[in-house]
Amino acid sequence: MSPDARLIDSPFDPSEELRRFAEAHRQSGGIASFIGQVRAEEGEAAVLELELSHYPPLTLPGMRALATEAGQRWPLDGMLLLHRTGSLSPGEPIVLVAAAARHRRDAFLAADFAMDHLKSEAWFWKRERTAAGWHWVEPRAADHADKARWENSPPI
Amino acid sequence: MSPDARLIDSPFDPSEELRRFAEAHRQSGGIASFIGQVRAEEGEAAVLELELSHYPPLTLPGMRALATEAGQRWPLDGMLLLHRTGSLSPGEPIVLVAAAARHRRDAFLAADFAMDHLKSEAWFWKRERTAAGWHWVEPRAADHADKARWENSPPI
Amino acid sequence: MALTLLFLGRLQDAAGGEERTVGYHRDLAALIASLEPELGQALRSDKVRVAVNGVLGVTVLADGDEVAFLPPVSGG
Amino acid sequence: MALTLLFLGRLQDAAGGEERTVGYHRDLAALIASLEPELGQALRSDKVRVAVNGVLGVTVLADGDEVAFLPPVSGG
Repeated sequence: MSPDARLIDSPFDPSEELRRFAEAHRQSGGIASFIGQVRAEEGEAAVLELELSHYPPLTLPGMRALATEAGQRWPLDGMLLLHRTGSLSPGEPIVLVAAAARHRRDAFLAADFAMDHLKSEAWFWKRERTAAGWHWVEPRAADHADKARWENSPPI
Repeated sequence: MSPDARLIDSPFDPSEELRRFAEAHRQSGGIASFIGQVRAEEGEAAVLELELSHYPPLTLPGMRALATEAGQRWPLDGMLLLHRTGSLSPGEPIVLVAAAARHRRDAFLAADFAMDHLKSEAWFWKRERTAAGWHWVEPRAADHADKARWENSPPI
Repeated sequence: MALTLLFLGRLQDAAGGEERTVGYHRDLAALIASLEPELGQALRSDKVRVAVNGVLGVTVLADGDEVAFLPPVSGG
Repeated sequence: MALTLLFLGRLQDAAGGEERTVGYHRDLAALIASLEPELGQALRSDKVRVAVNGVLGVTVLADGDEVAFLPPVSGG
């Protein structure tokens, strides 16, 4: 399993990426994936712009290490981790994670694991612009609880 | 949440379906999905053809009820359940499940729940043709164990 | 007076076909007892569900009913 | 002799910019102590990680090093 981890600095098409990933893994029974996108909402609290910064010496190596760890935990045929950087508009994709495996549950668990760790361990910082101006997105307690699920008695 | 459940009797493009689903749910933070496909393998045991039969009076109503139940269990913005019928070739998609939600874990859980129930409760029967001829695919014990996860203490 | 029987999944092998027309029986158990012994045994398994005109759990039959025998599923 | 400091995420607000060049200090603690008190306090949080030339956990600095201050992340 050689994972495909990439930072992307302009809009990308997650469905096209998934198409290529599925075509590259025709031997797999299943592909689980997650697309995170900038919520397109109305009203005062709506996000008008999202900015994603990162720390280049650590970010991509950390994503590669995460994909490798997923491949050690579950029998995977492939793993895809794509993450945007820079300025994003409402509706644009932020992240795409996909795992291809012979068995369905391995694919689901690997994608879920990767998302929880991208959220709380990968070297990204988000700030949002709303009508009230810019503010930094702080990590949520739930993000750490989600990651902690994998430590002692991992989900089955 | 009005789910989109469909039976499809000819090859379909899961990535194109996901693109439309994501565009229809721009207000959602995340979309979790699963694509099941006919494994394209080499060798004596390779599947040459897969045939999916169903029982029309129950199959689609059952898929709709499943999507509705997922929407009652988790706050979803949308749910997509597509399932092939008829004759399939290696590499072709069999099933696409996708859940759109404000929060990542709701989307993951709903997609995982829907797949476990499609496997063990939806009215489909598979048979495979290999070099040795046709044989019926029997349900696996793991399929029932996967479904049972949701009954008493559901995954978090 | 007649019934239409549908055999889904691997039951079509036991029945030698997906569909057959048989004489009317008022009762599901009597209908099954009227079939070849091996097929009857396969249909009596508690893993086989029966739908009458698309409805599960019916055991009293009317003339012209469609009776479907549904073995354990394997979709997804 | 100098060090380049990088402030990631919300620390760039505390520092008034993403990057700054300061005089050399051999020791990370001494470097932080040389900064404005409020900024120093923010950097001393045990939630802030430090990377020197891209490596976490280094506390002894060399001339020309790039010292990055990394607050809690919020990706995905």
